[in-house]
Amino acid sequence: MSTTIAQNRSFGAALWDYLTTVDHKKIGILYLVSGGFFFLLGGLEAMAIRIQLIKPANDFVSAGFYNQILTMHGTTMIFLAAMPLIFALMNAVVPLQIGARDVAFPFLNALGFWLFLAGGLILNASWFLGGAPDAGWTAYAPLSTTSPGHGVDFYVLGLQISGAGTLIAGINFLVTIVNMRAPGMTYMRMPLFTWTTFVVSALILFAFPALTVGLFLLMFDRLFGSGFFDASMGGNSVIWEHLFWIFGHPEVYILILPAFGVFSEILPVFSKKRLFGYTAMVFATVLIGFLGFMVWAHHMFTVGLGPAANSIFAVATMAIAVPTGIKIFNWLFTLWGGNITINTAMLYSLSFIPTFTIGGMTGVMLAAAAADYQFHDTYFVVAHFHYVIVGGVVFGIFAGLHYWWPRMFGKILDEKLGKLTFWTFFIGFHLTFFIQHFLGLMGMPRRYWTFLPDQGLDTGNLISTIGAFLMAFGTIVFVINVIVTSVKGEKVGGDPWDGRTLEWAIANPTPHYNFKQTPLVRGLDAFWIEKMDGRKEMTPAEPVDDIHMPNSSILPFIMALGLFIAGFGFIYQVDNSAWLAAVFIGMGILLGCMFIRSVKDDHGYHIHKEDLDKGAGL
Amino acid sequence: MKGWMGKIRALFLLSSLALILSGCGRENLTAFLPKGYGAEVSLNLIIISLAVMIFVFIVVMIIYTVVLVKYRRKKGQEDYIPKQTEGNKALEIIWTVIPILLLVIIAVPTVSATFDLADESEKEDTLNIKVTGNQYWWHFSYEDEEIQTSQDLYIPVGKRIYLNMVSSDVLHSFWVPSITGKMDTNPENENTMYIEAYEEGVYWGKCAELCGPSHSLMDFKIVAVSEEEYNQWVTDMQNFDAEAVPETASAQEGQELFQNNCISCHALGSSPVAVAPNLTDFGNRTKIAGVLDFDKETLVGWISNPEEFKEGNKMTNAEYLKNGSLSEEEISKIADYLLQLKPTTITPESATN
Amino acid sequence: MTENINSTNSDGYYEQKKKEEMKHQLITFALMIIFTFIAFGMVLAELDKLFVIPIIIVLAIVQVIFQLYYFMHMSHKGHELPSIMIYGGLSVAFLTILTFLVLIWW
Amino acid sequence: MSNDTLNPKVMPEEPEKATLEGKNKFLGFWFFLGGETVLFASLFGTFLALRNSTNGGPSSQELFGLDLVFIMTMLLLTSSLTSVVAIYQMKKNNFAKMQAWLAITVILGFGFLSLEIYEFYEYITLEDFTFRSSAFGSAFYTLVGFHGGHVLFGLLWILTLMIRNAKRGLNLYNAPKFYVASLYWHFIDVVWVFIFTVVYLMGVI
Ligand code: HEA
Ligand code: HEA
Ligand code: HEC
Ligand code: CUA
Ligand SMILES: [Cu+2]
Repeated sequence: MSTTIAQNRSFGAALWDYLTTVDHKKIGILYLVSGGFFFLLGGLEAMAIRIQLIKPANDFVSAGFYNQILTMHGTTMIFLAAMPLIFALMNAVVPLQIGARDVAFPFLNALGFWLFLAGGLILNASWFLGGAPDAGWTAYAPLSTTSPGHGVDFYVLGLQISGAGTLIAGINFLVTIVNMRAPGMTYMRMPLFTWTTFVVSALILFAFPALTVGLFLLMFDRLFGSGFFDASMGGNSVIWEHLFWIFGHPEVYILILPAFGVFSEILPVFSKKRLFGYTAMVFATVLIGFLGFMVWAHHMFTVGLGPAANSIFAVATMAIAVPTGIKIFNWLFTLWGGNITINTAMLYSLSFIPTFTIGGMTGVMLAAAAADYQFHDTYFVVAHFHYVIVGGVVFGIFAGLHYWWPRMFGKILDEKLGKLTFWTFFIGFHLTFFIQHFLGLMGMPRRYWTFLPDQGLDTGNLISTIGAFLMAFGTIVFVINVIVTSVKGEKVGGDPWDGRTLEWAIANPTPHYNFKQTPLVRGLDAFWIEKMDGRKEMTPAEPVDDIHMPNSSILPFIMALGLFIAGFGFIYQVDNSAWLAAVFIGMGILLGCMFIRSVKDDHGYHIHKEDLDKGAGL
Repeated sequence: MKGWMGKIRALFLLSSLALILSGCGRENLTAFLPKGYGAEVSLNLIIISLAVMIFVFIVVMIIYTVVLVKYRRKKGQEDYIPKQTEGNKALEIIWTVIPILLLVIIAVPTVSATFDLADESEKEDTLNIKVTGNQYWWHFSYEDEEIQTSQDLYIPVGKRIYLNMVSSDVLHSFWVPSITGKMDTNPENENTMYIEAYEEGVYWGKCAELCGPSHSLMDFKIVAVSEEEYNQWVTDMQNFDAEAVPETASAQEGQELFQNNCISCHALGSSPVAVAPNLTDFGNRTKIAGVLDFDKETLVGWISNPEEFKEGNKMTNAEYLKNGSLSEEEISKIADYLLQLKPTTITPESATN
Repeated sequence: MTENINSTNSDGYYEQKKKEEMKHQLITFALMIIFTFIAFGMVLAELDKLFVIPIIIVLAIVQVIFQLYYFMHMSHKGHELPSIMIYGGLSVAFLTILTFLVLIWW
Repeated sequence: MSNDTLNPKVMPEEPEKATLEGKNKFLGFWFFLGGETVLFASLFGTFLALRNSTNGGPSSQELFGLDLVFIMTMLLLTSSLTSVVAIYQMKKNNFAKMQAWLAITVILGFGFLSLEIYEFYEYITLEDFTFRSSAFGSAFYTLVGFHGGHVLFGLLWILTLMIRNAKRGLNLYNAPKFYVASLYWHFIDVVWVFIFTVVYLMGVI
């Protein structure tokens, strides 16, 4: 198991390398590529939505097909684009930031990725197999339980499998951050991106099981004739709504907190100042995570829960504005008195502040229950969540990618193209979504395939669509940027931004084992401290020694493949019980792999210290 | 810096221009011009919260602008390393406490409005109407008056009316933006909400919960008329005679055909059948099936092929469509019959002051 | 539990401690069995509903605490994070169950 | 890692946490249990919401008898104790005894599972009470079945560990595995305590 011969590998070898890798840096790249692909796909679906709505009574797509596009847009963007892209950044950065050689469970890390991909592929296979899910990304019963065809079954199985992957990833990061920190890296010295990863992983741990159960019940109702959500059998559809939102609301913080983490890294670096109010930032992160579990019913104000429940959840929801506000002001005061450099990463971070503030404020407006009776399920809500998601999460991902690209790929993304992307995307974004606030109150519900002429909704929708085209343009420029940079870009050193945290203390390209010697951490912004003391490198915490590394394995890939097969079996066994064979084969593969894994000892291998100097593991 | 702000300003100008062009949306549809109690309460709350938000936004933007103007890197200062401030207790307390106070300003009216809109103290003494959401049409049953109607909900103006809402299939949501906010219809629990229209008028209603392909085509209307007109309407509707012979020959034949082909789903009069819209006062509608133009041609088109107009609607299952047993001519006769179903002189046109 | 961080454990101290622990575990087990008997007994005795239900629920909660702290050693040191996570899970669990009891039917 | 570091003469006080892998496994598994708590809470919540939705079918009062449940409870509680003893023996580096106690645990577990299957079988054949009878039926079988599934998985897991390590005995590489499996087993017991209380006892009242 030597990785020394990294030079001229054949394509096959590279492929095998990625299929079997357990290296967090490579898994990060896998997440990036697949998440990026799904982002383009989700964006394409968004374009179809906007084209359909460009004018009243349009029929660019049919009504039923529109619902499929809309459902897949939401589902793809949330589960298959935003989350994996966030995981890409976490995988690429978190172990480096805490001075670790690897994550706690490299094998599970790989498994988590492959499960996500298997789930995503199952979900999207529905396009070719009789139609995609069409009950909205929230899949409210009984529409979802009665939706004809197999669309919603693909939703159920796809999300179930990728959800399992997410849960695994969450546990992995939790343990990594608890157990793998370098000496001296106390909790209150962890960079904020690591902190947000930690909190988000805990949210995943507590939120995803509710979705798991919800999906199981939905699956039982659709495929095995149970009656959880079927009023005629005594069931109750409100159960699904609760289960979905007990998961769903924490989910939106799962998306935004890592973005907060990204900005908390970028703003200090490019204003050359320490993060203002670090302790308060940590505290606010934890508080947001905590409160995030007590507000889910704000998505259900119009369901009929009664004024008492609505009021309680309304007030609890508003409370989240406080810790979020603490963050906003701390960022502003990080900039205050700084020496601010504006590059692409910084442009995204800076524009995030007003954009997200708008989105958050509309959130608080939504939280006012009696006002939400008007807002709910209109384009006002659509505007709210795209402001926080695109203006927060997507900007965060773009910012993070520009910032960490040299760490991940050793090159800086082209600044000119980067700025072009930023400006078109930014302007397009506001054009698309600002006007939607008004559309909503003017009487345009969301999830509408079309709207009638002569209801005062035409101009607003037209502007919105124009904006979406600008965003598409910006995104395409970004893709070009990636290609151009990888072909022509110049290699840079390990610390191109004058960084403050540990990931910049490593030479480029990052060695397989990350740190030759585990660094000794002496405070917050560990690397910055050393630089201020006139050193170029971290002080090591240990002598050079053999480095223990985990073995690569193809098992994660095969396990995911097993579930992929079983997924189809579950879906089609209602039509023909012969498909049960696929269930058994798939589950057999899965259990077989688990068996092999537990029976085969895997002690990993060592890179010997003599080889380290010869460049082993690069 | 200039470019920055300039672009944002241009953006705002463009959006506000668009807004002015389209006004605040169409009257009797938009939530910006409330014509009923619920809508007014909600709008007040929206305005309060919006005011707080604008204040917050201004504060944030002032700091933001100062920061960007003052602290950008200056020529010759590339290597300047600013003071590494850790934080500031006083500031942090300020920006914790002030938002809390601001939130209280929003929370108090929120709670009071929420309870206000859920008030059921007058339920027993006033008109109660049962609302049923169906894929993709609305049914209204005036239980005490024994009146059944669909699509158009007639109410007396200036009076609080209770709606008791359920769904017969999937979730729907009853929304008349200029009268009141939404309330979902669920298949297993009955929801109660009251409405009160301030002025006579025809108000647009929309279904606001994804309910299938034709979710966006599930419009309905509230027709608010004066108290006397409403009473007139009630009497006329109660006196409706389904057997009454229409005037024209064509309509008479239409009636026959209707009885044979349509009555299995559609009902006339106070019959409680609710598989399909009640057509008692169909001739007074302003839209067919909620969204289509009201004219004979469209009606014939609808009866011949409803799927073409509303994807996934349940009329497509009709027997006569499956075996194609009705000719164009016969459908036209049915249309004649339906169009003359005007048991009352109270129509949406009466809903003007 | 102990201040002694010396990890050679051949000395009798640890043997003693393990024995001690085993004793606790046996007592725990006995109590759990007794609680179970009480719970079943109360139900079989057909006492008043409003009286029985709270008691058997409390008995169940106590049994679970026993399991967590004695059988799963959650009281031992090194279990700080496990405790946080279990209590985190339990709080979400509590909210969930409460909701399902009061906000599903109306 | 070389063999003697993994095979010390005397077990350290906490063999399950003696290696980094062990520490990771220990913590990761506890976290997983935190998640499982929410999973079961969702199932319990659903059951509680639907337990009166019998849709004309048999209700819990008509169905449940307590004798079988009592025996099942005793079996499972005892198996929890036996697995505690097994871990006690593990810490004393007494592999044979540990295996023996685990074996008893597994036997008790299978006893529990067979009774549960028998119970389901009776409900289905005699009472005509199935997964599809009513929302109550669906919720009952799902909650209890999920637990049963966990029991089955736990049994297979412990068995695999026992067989795999039968020849080579205890070491610091597999000690965490045994430890974690026993945690899982306790957790299953915890869930059962709530099942017999909430589903059965409260069901017959
Ligand atoms: C990243 C995702 C994200 C984030 C961060 C948020 C953040 C918030 N959201 Fe949002 N939300 C969504 C994603 C997100 N949301 C999605 C996807 C939906 C729709 C789901 C669907 O139905 O499909 C939704 C829907 C949604 C609803 C339901 C609307 C409806 O369907 O009727 C509500 C209602 O309360 C709500 C509220 C809030 C609030 C109060 C916040 C708060 O966290 C915001 C806090 C931030 C600020 C307030 C700004 C900064 C603060 C200051 C500058 C301090 C001073 C401020 C004050 C004193 C006000 N959101
Ligand atoms: C992470 C989450 C996320 C993101 C990033 C986005 C991004 C966008 N969304 Fe969003 N959206 C949701 C999550 C998200 N959305 C959710 C959850 C819903 C609710 C669904 C539901 O109701 O169930 C929703 C619903 C939703 C609606 C409401 C539909 C309706 O209710 O009827 C609209 C309408 O304008 C919309 C538009 C957009 C647009 C224009 C973008 C743009 O920002 C997209 C920008 C990206 C691109 C434009 C990519 C362009 C790239 C190409 C075109 C190149 C492709 C070519 C190659 C393959 C090389 N979205
Ligand atoms: C299978 C049941 C069924 C049969 C039979 C049926 N309809 Fe319908 N009809 C419906 C349903 C359901 C709707 C509501 C469709 C919608 O809006 O989604 C409807 C709507 C209508 C409407 C519009 C109602 C309104 O209030 O705007 C008209 C008019 C109509 N049907 C006429 C007819 C005629 C004429 C016939 C017989 C030739 C007929 N229907 C037979 C089910 C049926
Ligand atoms: Cu009915 Cu949407
Ligand atoms: Cu939310």
